[in-house]
Amino acid sequence: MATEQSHSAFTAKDFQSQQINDWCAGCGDHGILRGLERALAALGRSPDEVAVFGGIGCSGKTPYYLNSYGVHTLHGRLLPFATGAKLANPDLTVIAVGGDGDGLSIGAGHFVNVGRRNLDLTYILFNNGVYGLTKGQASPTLRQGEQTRSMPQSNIQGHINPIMLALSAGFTWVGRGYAYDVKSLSQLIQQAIEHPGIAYLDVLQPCPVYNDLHDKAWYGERIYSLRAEGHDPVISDSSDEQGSQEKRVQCLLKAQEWDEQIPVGVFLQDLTQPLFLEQITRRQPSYARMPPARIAVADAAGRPLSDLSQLFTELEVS
Amino acid sequence: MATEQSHSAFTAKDFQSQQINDWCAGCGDHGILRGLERALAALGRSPDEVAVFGGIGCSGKTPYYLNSYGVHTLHGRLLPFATGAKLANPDLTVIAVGGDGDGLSIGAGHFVNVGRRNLDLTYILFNNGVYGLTKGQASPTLRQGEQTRSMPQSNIQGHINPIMLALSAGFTWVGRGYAYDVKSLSQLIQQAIEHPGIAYLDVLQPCPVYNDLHDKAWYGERIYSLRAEGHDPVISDSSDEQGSQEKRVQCLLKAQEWDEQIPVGVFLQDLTQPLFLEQITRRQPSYARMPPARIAVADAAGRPLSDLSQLFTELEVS
Amino acid sequence: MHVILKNYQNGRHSQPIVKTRTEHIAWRIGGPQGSGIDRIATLFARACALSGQQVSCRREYHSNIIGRHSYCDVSASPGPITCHSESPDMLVTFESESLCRHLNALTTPGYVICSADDGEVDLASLSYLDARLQHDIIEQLTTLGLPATSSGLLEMARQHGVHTFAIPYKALLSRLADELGVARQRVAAAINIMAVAISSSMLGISRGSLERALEKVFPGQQDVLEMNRRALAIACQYAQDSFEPLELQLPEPRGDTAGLLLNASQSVALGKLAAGLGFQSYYPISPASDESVFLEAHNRVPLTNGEESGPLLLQVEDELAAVTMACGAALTGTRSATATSGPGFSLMTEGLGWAGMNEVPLVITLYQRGGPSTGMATRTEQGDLQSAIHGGHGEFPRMVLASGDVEECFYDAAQAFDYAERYQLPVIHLLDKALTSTLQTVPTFEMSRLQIDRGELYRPGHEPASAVPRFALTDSGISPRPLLGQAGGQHWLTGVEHSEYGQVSEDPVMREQMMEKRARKLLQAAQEIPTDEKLRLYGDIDAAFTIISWGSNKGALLDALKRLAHEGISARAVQLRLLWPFPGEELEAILATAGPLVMVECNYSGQMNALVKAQMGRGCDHLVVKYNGRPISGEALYQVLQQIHEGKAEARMVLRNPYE
Amino acid sequence: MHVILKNYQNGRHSQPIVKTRTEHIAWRIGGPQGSGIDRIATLFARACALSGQQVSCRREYHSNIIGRHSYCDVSASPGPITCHSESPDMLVTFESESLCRHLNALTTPGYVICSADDGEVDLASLSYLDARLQHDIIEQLTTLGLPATSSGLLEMARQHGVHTFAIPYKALLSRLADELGVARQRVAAAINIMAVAISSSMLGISRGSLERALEKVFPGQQDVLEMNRRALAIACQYAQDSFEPLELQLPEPRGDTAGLLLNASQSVALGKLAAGLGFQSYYPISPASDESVFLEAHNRVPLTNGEESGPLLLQVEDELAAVTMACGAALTGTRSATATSGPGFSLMTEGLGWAGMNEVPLVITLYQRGGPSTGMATRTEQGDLQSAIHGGHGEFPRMVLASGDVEECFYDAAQAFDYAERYQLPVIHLLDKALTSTLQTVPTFEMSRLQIDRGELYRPGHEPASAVPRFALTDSGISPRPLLGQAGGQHWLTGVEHSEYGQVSEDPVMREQMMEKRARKLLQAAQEIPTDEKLRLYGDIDAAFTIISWGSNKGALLDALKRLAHEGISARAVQLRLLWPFPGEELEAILATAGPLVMVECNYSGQMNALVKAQMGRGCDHLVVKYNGRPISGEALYQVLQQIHEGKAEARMVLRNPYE
Ligand SMILES: Cc1ncc(C[n+]2csc(CCOP(=O)(O)OP(=O)(O)O)c2C)c(N)n1
Ligand SMILES: Cc1ncc(C[n+]2csc(CCOP(=O)(O)OP(=O)(O)O)c2C)c(N)n1
Ligand code: SF4
Ligand code: SF4
Ligand SMILES: [Mg+2]
Ligand SMILES: [Mg+2]
Repeated sequence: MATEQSHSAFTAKDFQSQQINDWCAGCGDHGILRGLERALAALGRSPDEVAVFGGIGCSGKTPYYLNSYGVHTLHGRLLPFATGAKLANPDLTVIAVGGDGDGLSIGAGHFVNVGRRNLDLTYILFNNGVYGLTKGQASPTLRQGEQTRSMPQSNIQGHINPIMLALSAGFTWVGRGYAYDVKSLSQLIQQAIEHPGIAYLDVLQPCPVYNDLHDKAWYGERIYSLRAEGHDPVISDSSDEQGSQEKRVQCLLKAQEWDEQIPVGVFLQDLTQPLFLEQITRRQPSYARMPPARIAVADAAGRPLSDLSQLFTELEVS
Repeated sequence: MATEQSHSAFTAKDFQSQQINDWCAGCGDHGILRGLERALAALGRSPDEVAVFGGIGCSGKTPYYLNSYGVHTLHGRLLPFATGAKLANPDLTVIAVGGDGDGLSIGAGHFVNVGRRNLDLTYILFNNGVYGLTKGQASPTLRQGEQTRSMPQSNIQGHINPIMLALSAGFTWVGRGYAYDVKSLSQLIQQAIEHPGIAYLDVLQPCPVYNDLHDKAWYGERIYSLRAEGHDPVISDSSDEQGSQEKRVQCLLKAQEWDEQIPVGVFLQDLTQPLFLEQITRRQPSYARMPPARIAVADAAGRPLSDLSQLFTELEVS
Repeated sequence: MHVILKNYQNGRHSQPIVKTRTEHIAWRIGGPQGSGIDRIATLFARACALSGQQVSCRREYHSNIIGRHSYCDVSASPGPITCHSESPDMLVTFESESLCRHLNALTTPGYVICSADDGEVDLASLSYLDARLQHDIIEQLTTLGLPATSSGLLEMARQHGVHTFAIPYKALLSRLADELGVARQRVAAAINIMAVAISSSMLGISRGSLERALEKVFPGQQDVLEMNRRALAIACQYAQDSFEPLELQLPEPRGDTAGLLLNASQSVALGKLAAGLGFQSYYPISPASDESVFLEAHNRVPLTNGEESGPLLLQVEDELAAVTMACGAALTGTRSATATSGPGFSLMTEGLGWAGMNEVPLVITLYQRGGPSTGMATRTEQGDLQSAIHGGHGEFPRMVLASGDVEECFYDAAQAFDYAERYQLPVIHLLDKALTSTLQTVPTFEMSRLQIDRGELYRPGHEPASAVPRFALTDSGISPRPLLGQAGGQHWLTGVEHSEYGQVSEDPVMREQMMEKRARKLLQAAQEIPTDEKLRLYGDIDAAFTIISWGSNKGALLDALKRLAHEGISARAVQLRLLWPFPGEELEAILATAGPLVMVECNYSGQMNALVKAQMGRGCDHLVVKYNGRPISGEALYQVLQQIHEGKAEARMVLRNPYE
Repeated sequence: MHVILKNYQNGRHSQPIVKTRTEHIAWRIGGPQGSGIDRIATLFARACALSGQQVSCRREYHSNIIGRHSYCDVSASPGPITCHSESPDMLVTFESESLCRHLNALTTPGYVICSADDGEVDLASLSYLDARLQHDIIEQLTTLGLPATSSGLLEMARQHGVHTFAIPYKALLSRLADELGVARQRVAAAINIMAVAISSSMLGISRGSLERALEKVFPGQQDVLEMNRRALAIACQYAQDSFEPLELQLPEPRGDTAGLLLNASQSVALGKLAAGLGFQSYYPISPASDESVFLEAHNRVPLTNGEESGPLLLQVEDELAAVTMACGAALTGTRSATATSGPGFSLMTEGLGWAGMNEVPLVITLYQRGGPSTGMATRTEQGDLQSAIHGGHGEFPRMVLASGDVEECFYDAAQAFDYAERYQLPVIHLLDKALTSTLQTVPTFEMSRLQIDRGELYRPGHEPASAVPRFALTDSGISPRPLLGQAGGQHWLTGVEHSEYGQVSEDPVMREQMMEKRARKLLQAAQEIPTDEKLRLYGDIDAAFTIISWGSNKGALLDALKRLAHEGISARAVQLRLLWPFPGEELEAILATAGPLVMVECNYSGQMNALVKAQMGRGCDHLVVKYNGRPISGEALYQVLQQIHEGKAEARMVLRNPYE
């Protein structure tokens, strides 16, 4: 699925910004950034056709480091920001990146509700088990009983399984990558972006500073590739009902794996769901030609272009 | 599981308040209210041992109509309010009731995160497919393409499957009832309350005023009982790993059913998960004897009871 | 009945009923929600308008879907009518709860059109009646030796000089059913139309006007229309046969009423469409969502060039999403907005701050309602002024506009986008529930009065192709704005304090420069915006007696001025329109010659008074407030202004009315 | 170097460096985050305290985990020391970025302790240095004909009269490794301790004090302690051998310093524990979460009766949950709180309104930080005053307290619960980042000064067993409070306007009564609370020259007063402590004799000035603000007050400093 990088006019370097990176050395975020640069280059879109939205957290700083439109939003709100931009200007390639605290704790309501709109948007969650930028509190992906370096006590709350959540929220592309495997990760990112609907990519992101439980060694022993195992994630128009159902079940089972082995790759791609933009166009045909960002508001003299005479007639006294 | 009502000192009437009910005639909410009264009576707890928290919406008015502690909270926030009360005073039987807009739209983040705490709390969601009190907009359980009476256009957003969401969020008791079947519903409510952990009960609640798609006739044709079908929802310490996994898959499959047939009853009861209050007590032994609401703050003369001398020593200059 | 009771205690009122008349009629209809009250009030209003009257209607209702009490007031006058009346001339109703609630409010002589069919109703059985009111009314009746029943009520009314007319609706409906050859329950809904027809007839409204109104208000299929026409005919005939024309008659028209009949939500929606709204995200909330629902139903907008466009309306998961999604859309150059009310606005303040920090042109239409908390969702209040101006942590520029009436709503809604884009900041358009449920005749909006200003946009080419200094430091504080997706306009945005290039910066100097840059935009706005947009002066502009107010009180203010003028009292009124940046300079000139200075507000604490004091160092001599959830009327305001004029008023005056 | 630059432009400053000395030493250490800077500053502070000094330390750091610049100031004095200094006497550092940032700030003569091991560093290669500063410094060097390198910098410093000491840390560490018989990298961290030891030695701090401090600050295992002790010994020896004692010496102690050394988060946490905190929900946010993390680590509290209790601390999903969960807990009679900062507070305003409407005793500790939006998460500002007082839609009673220093934090944190329970309302305890990162010596807290007041609780028996009138109308506005779960205390609560029994009510009369009842509680509070809790007066209480301020500026205020007194300028300072209800009456008396009247605030717009003006009708003659994200210092404030005193100041004065 991932197209070859060779035919693109851009290289990963074109997507690197000059801003100073202040992530810790060894942080998984660096790998994700590299993956993003490569994936964007491979897509062949120019930096000014791409908008990256970041949440708040270490992860949320990503947009600064990419050469593209970069929007550092609010903690937990990156999905609505990104959705607004995409809906207003569907020509943009819109990518949302944020932490696990950002997306599964304060932003969980948007996570769930964005799944209801099969919009062509890519959401990459930096899953490090902690709140990096606020100094290492437990994030919602940390398991009950676990205690990382800076927690005064062990975690008494259960965890959220983001793959499960994405599946139940209706994301039509769900995958998982690993920050230290940049090559596979960049391919996954590219696939997620190329997916025409709403895509969720969970990235296992070691935080060497605060998460001393899930480090390179820990992941190294567990990670395996879904693709290598022969998992076929695609539900398409040619799939029958039973086949699709089986795929979903398979997916849910894969989503449960963690303690002994951790699958990475594409869990599910459902191509049978209607696309959100098509739904909009169906009820509002002008959207296709004139999405919000292209609406001409006034002529050169500042005269409004809207013609409300019909509406005025409807509301007339006589 | 539901104990017989006979040995309770209270009747359903004891849980009826004198406040004027302003729900529409024929609204499913009336049935849920009856179900609650009966379930509470059957439990044998007195009205002043029960606190009912409501969201905002038609559904959210329920606490007024019950004779118990009744707290009408904020739109989407009933779960944190209820959680705070339960954590502070674990002797209370705490029930949270709210609409599908309240719980799955504005409150979805709490829905997901409350599942992380296996607290002895019952959450009943009044699932009517619409925003009743704000005059009939689509709620997140309304399916794509559906258009109810007061919507100017058909629904372009997908739906949330609350059963799936509850399962993936970690609720340890998940069930569904039907508002017009008060008898079964009251039994389900009772079971949900008696469950020692966090319980989610979805109630199919016809709204005859705004939801003209899902009415008595529509549900009547589809609803069937999980119990009658022999579904065994319980995962207990005696279940083996594979058996539990199968139950979960079964559950997820059941959760998908809708268009042709709709199961009601208990989807899952997982008794193997640690209880939240026990976790607290493990790290803070005094909690068991002296939960927050029982902490004696001062003596009769207003002298504080806390003895901070040890802490002061820790922070002393010399 | 209108009362101002400073020492109003325990639901009793002790002052005499005071009445003042102007050249208008005031008609009220009451009944349970869901029974079509608002629709038939519209029918009546439209019939008046078609009879050459200007009309102003208001609607009061409970936060409930079916059953609780609601009522509508229609005031009609051949001249400008800016306000509802607290003391209607005529009450139309079918049931006893309305009698309890409104009989005491009627003028003398007043008229009640009720039903002859209802048996005797025990007032103690009215479960939706507030305990306080029930108690009051029963006590009134007991004192008069009358039974606590519906007929006791009507008798009391008659003793107070009210004329009562009991209509045999059952018989009239039977006649209708017979004429149409259908079962009686098929025509039950026509009772509403009959009531309007009868009361209209008695007031001298022509059947022709009624019929034309009917077609507009109840379009429906041919058979429904036919039924309604017949109902009207039967009722008019009945009225003509049974009653002499009343002393009270619709005033003579001065010509045809032209223009539109609409409420503030519709007016705002039209203003947004006129301004080229491209995106509006919203979360349902009373009373704000009416506007969004209207827009959603009218999202296909023809353009003057023959094309079609239209805003994308999206109901989202909550207000946090609504404001941030609109923000995201605004970044692409789309004219974007959201609309909300109190609780929703509280949730939006973090997003508002982001918009302020990132200089995003974003319009937030804020329909105030009774607070605090869930408060009184369907009642009015001007309780969110402080929150609109100061809400959100930290300091960032924003603008706050308040419209005074349905007509202003249109132009201001459009203007808001110009301000937002010109000064690159969030603009809060402050309205309230009273305005949304005010239905008024207004002159047709003139599109030609709109002169759209999209502000300074970044044009690629100035800079090398790399990043654009989105936050370039300029004298005006305004930086040329690149758009998301604009070729060659690549830039960074962030809610963190930043450099000109949108890079994180904690440099103390950069911080100061950015704070100052953002603040300068407001100074610029204060300088450029014409006085007339900031405040408007009415009445005798040389008078010392000065009344300040804002928002929906404008109607009452104009009405009260008229009454004062009628009494020979010279006064002027200042309507503050641009609330932030505060028009201090313009107000200064007025305050210099003002005395007594009166502030009128629909809230408890006098928020505008505090704002004026904070800005001008001078508070008003009298603060007139109302905070029972209902709007201020011209007659009530007039009364209290008269007392102030006579030097009989205290510094704080509360407008009260237990019968609204 | 301290500058007040009214016309500060483009990162250049044009005014001369001004210095004022008092009897104290000011020590600064700078370095990248994650390198242990804050911990060794604490070591130094503790050593000073153990040498009989009082200390006041502040910390500045970036919103970053590892690598960006941070620094700590320690001021020590045998007498009261209330404030940090913007012009340290001594700078300790290991790298060039710190030199760039701080050399210009040093007093003359000043001292730099740096590393002899670093090779020549090209300043253009310092990627974390703000472009503006880099540019400035390189220009300074170029003007002087010096290279844009680390040694150029040191040379410039020397030309300005700064003494530089380059320490051969490598060699010292080798010696340490050899002594311990371990590899050099094993002892690398000891460089910090060596730096403190050397600078302490030079300042005349005894090795004994250092050793005792070491044990407290780096407790650790025996071997670590041993390593640190040896490092200390080697470094002290080196300093003694290499340098003459400096002219600058730690002042003579006046006796032993007793008491505690702690920061405001710890002080607030202790106050809450003292008051019997039972529940605190929170969402992590800088700088508020330090308090919650401290509480979580100290959640087992012995009781005087031998039992144990302790608050339940819970990290929740967001601030919406944090405030509403704490509310839920408060309903059960638990002393409940939450703690947050700007963005979190914005999200809490809806919940705050619910607490106001339901008369819930809830404490919100609000640590202000640089706004707006995400702003400057680790910098200070007093930018949330308006938001604390007015945030949230509608009108409801709340109280707002602001503590002035670390000591007050304890008593106020405890007091907040008493106010909350006595007046049954949310109390906002307003602090800021400057306070949280202020580490100070304070007298040990006296538990006996606390007199706990739990307010009026409902006692069953007054009423029949059915429902309790939770919102009973009383003269004081305070209704006896039943608790959730209290036997026989069954009641209803709601954010909707309600009757005495918590039933929904839209009755206009009930509405007025409830608004008035809630408002009365604040009047009651204003009457009952002693003046000393409302505001405090310092300096010459009869002076006309009056300075008003609030919150963490207290330290600078006291420091500036001392300096003014030293210059023979008579002045007084008012510290506003109870910000809402506003202590208007108490302030009135002071304002009557004030002139010039000066307001000092750490924000852009002068929010307190606006509040005073709104409340008193009189603004201050001069507004002194600082908004670069750093706290006001006594020396800077003194300077500007002096200018005001001399009549040389403008109405608005901005405190600036490009080197902090
Ligand atoms: C409303 C709000 N609450 C809290 C914060 C403070 N905050 C900043 S980053 C962060 C969490 C970061 O954790 P995560 O999202 O997992 O990102 P990471 O740093 O781990 O990449 C929090 C809570 C904030 N900025 N805004
Ligand atoms: C923050 C906030 N936003 C919006 C509202 C307005 N509001 C009141 S009820 C309601 C939705 C009701 O729908 P649902 O939760 O499904 O309950 P139902 O009425 O259907 O029982 C909304 C949006 C509010 N009260 N608070
Ligand atoms: S704290 Fe953790 S997540 Fe943040 S930059 Fe450092 S290593 Fe990465
Ligand atoms: S609107 Fe619907 S949900 Fe609300 S009370 Fe009426 S029937 Fe029930
Ligand atoms: Mg994280
Ligand atoms: Mg609903």
